Amino acid sequence: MSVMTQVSERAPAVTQTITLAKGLNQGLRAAMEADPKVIVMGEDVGRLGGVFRITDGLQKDFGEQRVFDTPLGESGIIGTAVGLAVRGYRPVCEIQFDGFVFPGFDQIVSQLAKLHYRSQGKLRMPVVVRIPHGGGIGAVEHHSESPESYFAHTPGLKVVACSNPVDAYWMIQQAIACDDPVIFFEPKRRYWDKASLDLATAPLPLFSSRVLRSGTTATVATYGPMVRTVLDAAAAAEQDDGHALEVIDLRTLSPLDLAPVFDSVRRTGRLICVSEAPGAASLTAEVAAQVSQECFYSLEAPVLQVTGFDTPYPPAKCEEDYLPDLDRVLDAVDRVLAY
Amino acid sequence: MSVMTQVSERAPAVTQTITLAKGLNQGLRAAMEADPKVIVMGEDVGRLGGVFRITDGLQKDFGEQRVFDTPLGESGIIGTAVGLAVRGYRPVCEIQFDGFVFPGFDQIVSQLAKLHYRSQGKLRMPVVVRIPHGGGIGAVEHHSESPESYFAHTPGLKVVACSNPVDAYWMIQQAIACDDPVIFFEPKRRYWDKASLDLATAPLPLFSSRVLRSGTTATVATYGPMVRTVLDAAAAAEQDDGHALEVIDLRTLSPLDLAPVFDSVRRTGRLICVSEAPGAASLTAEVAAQVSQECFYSLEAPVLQVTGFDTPYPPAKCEEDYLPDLDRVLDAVDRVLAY
Amino acid sequence: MPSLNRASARSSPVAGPPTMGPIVGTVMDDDGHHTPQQVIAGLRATSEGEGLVQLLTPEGELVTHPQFDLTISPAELRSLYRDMVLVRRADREANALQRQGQLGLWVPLLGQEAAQIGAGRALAPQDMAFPSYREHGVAWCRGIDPTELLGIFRGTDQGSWDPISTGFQLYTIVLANQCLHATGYAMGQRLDGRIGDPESGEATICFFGDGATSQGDVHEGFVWAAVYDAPVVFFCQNNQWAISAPLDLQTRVPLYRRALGYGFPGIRVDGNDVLATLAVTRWALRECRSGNGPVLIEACTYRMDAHTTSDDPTRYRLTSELEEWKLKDPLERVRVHLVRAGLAEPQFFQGVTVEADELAARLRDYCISMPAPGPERIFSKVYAEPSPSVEAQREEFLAYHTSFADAATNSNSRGRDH
Amino acid sequence: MPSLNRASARSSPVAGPPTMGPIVGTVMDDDGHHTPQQVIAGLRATSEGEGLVQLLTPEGELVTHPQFDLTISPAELRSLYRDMVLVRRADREANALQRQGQLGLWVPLLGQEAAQIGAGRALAPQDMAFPSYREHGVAWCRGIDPTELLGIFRGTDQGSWDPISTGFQLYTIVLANQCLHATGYAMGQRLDGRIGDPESGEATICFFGDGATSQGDVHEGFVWAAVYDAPVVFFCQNNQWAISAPLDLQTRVPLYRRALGYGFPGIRVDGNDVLATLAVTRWALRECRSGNGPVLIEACTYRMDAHTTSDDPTRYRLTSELEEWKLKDPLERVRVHLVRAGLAEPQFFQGVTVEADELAARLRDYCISMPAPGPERIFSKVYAEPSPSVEAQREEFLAYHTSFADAATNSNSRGRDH
Ligand SMILES: Cc1ncc(C[n+]2csc(CCOP(=O)(O)OP(=O)(O)O)c2C)c(N)n1
Ligand SMILES: Cc1ncc(C[n+]2csc(CCOP(=O)(O)OP(=O)(O)O)c2C)c(N)n1
Ligand SMILES: [Mg+2]
Ligand SMILES: [Mg+2]
Repeated sequence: MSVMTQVSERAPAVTQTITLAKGLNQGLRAAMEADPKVIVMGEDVGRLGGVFRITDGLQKDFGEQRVFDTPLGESGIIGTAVGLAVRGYRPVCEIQFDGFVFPGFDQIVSQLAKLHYRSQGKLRMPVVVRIPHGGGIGAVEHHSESPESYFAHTPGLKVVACSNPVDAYWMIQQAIACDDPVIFFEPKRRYWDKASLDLATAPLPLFSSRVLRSGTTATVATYGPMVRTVLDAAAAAEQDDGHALEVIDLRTLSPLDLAPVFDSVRRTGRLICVSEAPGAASLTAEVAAQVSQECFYSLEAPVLQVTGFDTPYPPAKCEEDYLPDLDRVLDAVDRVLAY
Repeated sequence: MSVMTQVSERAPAVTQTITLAKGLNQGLRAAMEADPKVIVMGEDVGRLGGVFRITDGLQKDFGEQRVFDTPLGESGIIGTAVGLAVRGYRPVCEIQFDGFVFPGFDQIVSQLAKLHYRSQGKLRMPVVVRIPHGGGIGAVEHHSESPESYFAHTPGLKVVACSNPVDAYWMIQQAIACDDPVIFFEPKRRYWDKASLDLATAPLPLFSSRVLRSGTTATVATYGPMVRTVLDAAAAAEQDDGHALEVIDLRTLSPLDLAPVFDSVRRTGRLICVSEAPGAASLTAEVAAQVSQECFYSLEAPVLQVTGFDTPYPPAKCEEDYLPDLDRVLDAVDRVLAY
Repeated sequence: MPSLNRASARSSPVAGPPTMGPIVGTVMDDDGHHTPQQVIAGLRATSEGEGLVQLLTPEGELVTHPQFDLTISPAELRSLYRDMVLVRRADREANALQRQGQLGLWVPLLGQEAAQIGAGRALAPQDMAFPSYREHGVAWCRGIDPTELLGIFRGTDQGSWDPISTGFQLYTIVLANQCLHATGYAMGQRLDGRIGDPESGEATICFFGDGATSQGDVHEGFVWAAVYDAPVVFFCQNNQWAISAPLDLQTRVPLYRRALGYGFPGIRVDGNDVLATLAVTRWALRECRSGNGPVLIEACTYRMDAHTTSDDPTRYRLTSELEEWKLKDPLERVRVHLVRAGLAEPQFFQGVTVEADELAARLRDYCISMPAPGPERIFSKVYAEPSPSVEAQREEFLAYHTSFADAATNSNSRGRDH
Repeated sequence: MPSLNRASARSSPVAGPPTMGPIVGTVMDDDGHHTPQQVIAGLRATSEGEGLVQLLTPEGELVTHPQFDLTISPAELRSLYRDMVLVRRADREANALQRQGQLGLWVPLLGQEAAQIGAGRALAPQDMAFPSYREHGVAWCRGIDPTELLGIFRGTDQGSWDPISTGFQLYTIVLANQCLHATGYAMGQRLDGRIGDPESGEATICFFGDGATSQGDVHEGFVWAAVYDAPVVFFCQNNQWAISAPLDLQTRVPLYRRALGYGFPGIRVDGNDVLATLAVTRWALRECRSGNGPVLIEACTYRMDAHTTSDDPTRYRLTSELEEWKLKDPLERVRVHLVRAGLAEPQFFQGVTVEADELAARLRDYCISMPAPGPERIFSKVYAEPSPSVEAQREEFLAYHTSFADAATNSNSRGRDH
């Protein structure tokens, strides 16, 4: 009861300007109010509110039974979340940084992803694994990785990536409501991006991509932290070169929702796929392969990929060069139009 | 000394018929004779000789210092191998089955793959991780996985897959001689395939693909356990339909050696890429994406992929349907020619 | 060059007189140190000697124990014996079915009947069990018919029983993964406030082997369970071998001692003694239900058959070792006691034999008539909320598959592949 | 609903009077059991009380210890003090450099000088150290100039020193990964036959924190090291916190006890006492060099600053705790002792201060003039044997990159991105 009052006091106004971080925090709060089985667990998520403060205030308002710090081990976090899910809970696990998900990789790939299939539906795994991903924050090693493709290649998992505050608010709630395990990627360098959240506007379904900007010159598909980069590039391309780029935020990485991309490419005849992850055997390769097949007769140029390089993430002073930026996207536009 | 005599007694004759398993065993033996720093470690690799007997007799002949069983833990196997490599050894680690590499995934991705880069060459990681992969042996869960793409997506690693006894013999020696970490995939259901090994014939370089059968109708690129399936399909296609398929064994999965594939597709105009791994964000998607870009003007049909499905590996009684077989390859040939 | 493998110690159960060579590595003084002798003794002690809880000797003599005594009715004793006979018979039949090609694989429990029936019979209906892959005896105690185990090994499913209503989760093949699931489930029992009363409270039990103890997940399970006071009994069946790896390739000292380093009790029990195992596990479950979890139990037993039907133990262990353990057979000591103490008539034993024959026959009939799943099974229940891409693959493949049925004479007809 | 977090116990170091609520979960009897009081006591004991090896009290009094006594010259004592002063000053300067935007991050060692200098000075040239990411004091003892640490935190490299010739491996950020590397390296020392003599033999030391002990890799390191008698000292700096997680979120009982479960010695030492840490680590290394490894040392100390410069400890711990620990400051007790015992003149202290100022100035000058790596650095040394695909990406990107330099006025010129 006291929780409810505290919460409704803190409940978002109908329209408000929020950061992406706040959107996640409000979304988690709403999900916890909606379902008492939702619990939040991870390293430093309690009193500290997480190193990025995404869970700020949740332990105070929902108590130590529903928001708790764990001992220090990612296999332990995922593995006990699986057990809690068997017990009927809906755990939301925080992985502190992308590079630290790997000690929990076995539990994710061998158990979380397979238990529903193994049990033929007798066990459900409504577990959300939140992972802040990507670079651009000047961090030390292991704090700037983009491991999305590992999970997109794993049957049994669903994988989504939010790119803006409004999506963050809705997508985290939809992921928690989903009865399948969802790997939820958060663009850490965009945590402080702001946008206006209007609660009156209904959200898109979780597993759908979205056309953010329509255009005719070429299509650019991307997700997560690169969405803002691509939108900036599209604005610049229009302003400087009069190019009208169609920009699509993939949002769902597994399953992919490529119908809007196919439609777009059939109109523009050209596609650039952008991600900061290394390109080899990646999601951008998957999109390129599918579009090259589906739109074989519509493509006027090969699908170009703008990605991170096939190297480990470099020292922070190199990341401005490592990360695809506005200029590399525009360069790809020039190249794809040159065909 | 006694080792040397024992070994030379057992050394392969100039030409002999060997199984793929024997090729690996002889290759390991040769590598251990060539370099005293080469050690073999893993679960049951000693007295038992491994569950597939790949290391049969090695502990007896090279002693418990160079061939030793480990406690039961894959993170421990890879992690201590990293430390032994720092000490100057060249560990060859056996992972008992593909599905059990994941507890060691963190050590592979965060350490084995990154230490050379982190230290800018001051540390070398000449570690080989042997993984029997793929299905078709009627096994229980976790014993039939195809995790190649996870590693091909990881910068800092090199990844190869052998498909026949002769390659097995040479490639394992080349992988051990390589100063980079090599994930070495062995097609477990082909362990008992036979071929004649002629020691007089020099091997191809490790990181090169190979045209196994030349043809003009269409190109089929594959690797590992699917190579034999594709060769059978090519024979059938010629016999039944007069189609001349060009078959390429990729052999190296990271880095990929696609020049021969590009050349081939420029001639045939058609490519089918075959793997039993799930297709999403996979190596076959990578090949399809690169060929679609490189051979844009030569392709007369979209690149088709024949892969496992995006589901967990099913119960053994379903694997005949799950695994791409001769018929699915031929069906893809019909489809690619229909364009 | 010194042996990295401490061959001396490790090969001792296999290869005659231990040479003490490199074990200088364990010469230690008072505070927590161990001499080579102590180390070897410690390893021996895992199957015999002081500290081991035993209530029924291999010779069938009842003995008392200060902490874990058990009052048990003749009827209960007979039913424990019956359970062990039936699960052993089911195990042997399944093993035979594999030999005859009816199963792809079988994982024998032979020799571990007392550990599994003792632990399984200690469970209350509201408790939850997380098995590894060899716990056929525990499954039996949870009311799972042996026929339900066959699908996993015949390759028709990956676990057919209901893991919730049976209180017995599906088999877990990736070693030690289930230790974290059990801990998480037990954390949930505590969250749900189901802890407090030794009878009506809830507890969880987790099964794993001696080899699995080396996996990081066992450690993390111990850490989590200790930190959250999770009501979980970690039940380690130390059957002395992990495929070809003997115990001392996993530890220098008996495994039950691990618990002390985490601040919860560890008990060593004779896992071939169904009474001792029952008593100790009952106690441990009551501790957990009252909120005093976790507890570690090391049940010392022996894998009397191969690791699986694919394994050939003659390559790595001496039959003399097996002979030695046959003297400690878990069934024989109960039979001897029942007869000696006049607690069972010959008719009882005949009755059990008949029952066993019937069970074996039923198992065989069921097995050979198990239907193979169709191709649609590949795509079944990948997700709770269907994925468009998997659905599309299903439609495409089923259409393709039917095309073969339609064209059986087609030159591309199936089965031409090898 | 009972608190899953055992808030009572865990919040005790933070939030006043501990309530005993759900700790019924740890009421235990004789055999290895612990009462709530014992648990709390155990946790307290990790920073004070019985069992803790101490040679120099916080008040600067020398005390003796039956097993770990140390005879040390005034000169040696002064140089230990000097080391601690210099590494503390370097640490403070680096912290300031981060505040001024010259470093992206800094990981303070403040408060852990004695643990690190004591352990570092115990090392022989032939020994190998595997650090975590906070071991700036150990680096100092291995002859690595503090300037060499800056690249990691400024983002110009990921570790610049030679990990072999210095006997000090690169920092490892993924918690506990290095425990397996250290164990493997130590297995190699044994394989190479470098074990046997307490002086000329080789040993390995591995550093990790209290939080890291919960990771599976620490367990697997313990298992491997025990099974192979690896000459490795596991040196756990228990600084009471893992970011915001206090010790009892990792364990119920003092961490040094973990070792007993694996059959090797575990010692608890006052990590704020440089003499005790030196003595215990020396002993442990000698044990390992003679072949009696592994050994676990728990050095009880305190993280007197934030976890890193990105952390805000006021959110999760009381300053009163810090004040309490200031009384146990590792430097102050040595200074007091040197003065009281008349082992150092005022000039000595002045000299050290001057040295510290010079070091700080040198650190600052070096830092602000560190060159940023060029774009080619991204592609440098990904492999020992270059990969064609990475080489191709390098060529393509460098060409692209130069095109910007060539066309600085180009409307697409760099930096337009946010
Ligand atoms: C993570 C993992 N690694 C390897 C294996 C292969 N494997 C299956 S059983 C086994 C031995 C297990 O020994 P133990 O834990 O003692 O159990 P037991 O089989 O003796 O009952 C091994 C190595 C596995 N299943 N999982
Ligand atoms: C596998 C992994 N998970 C999470 C982190 C993030 N992280 C960095 S330091 C830290 C706390 C470590 O505490 P402790 O082991 O006590 O060492 P301390 O920082 O106190 O020296 C955490 C959670 C990490 N580096 N690695
Ligand atoms: Mg075993
Ligand atoms: Mg700490």
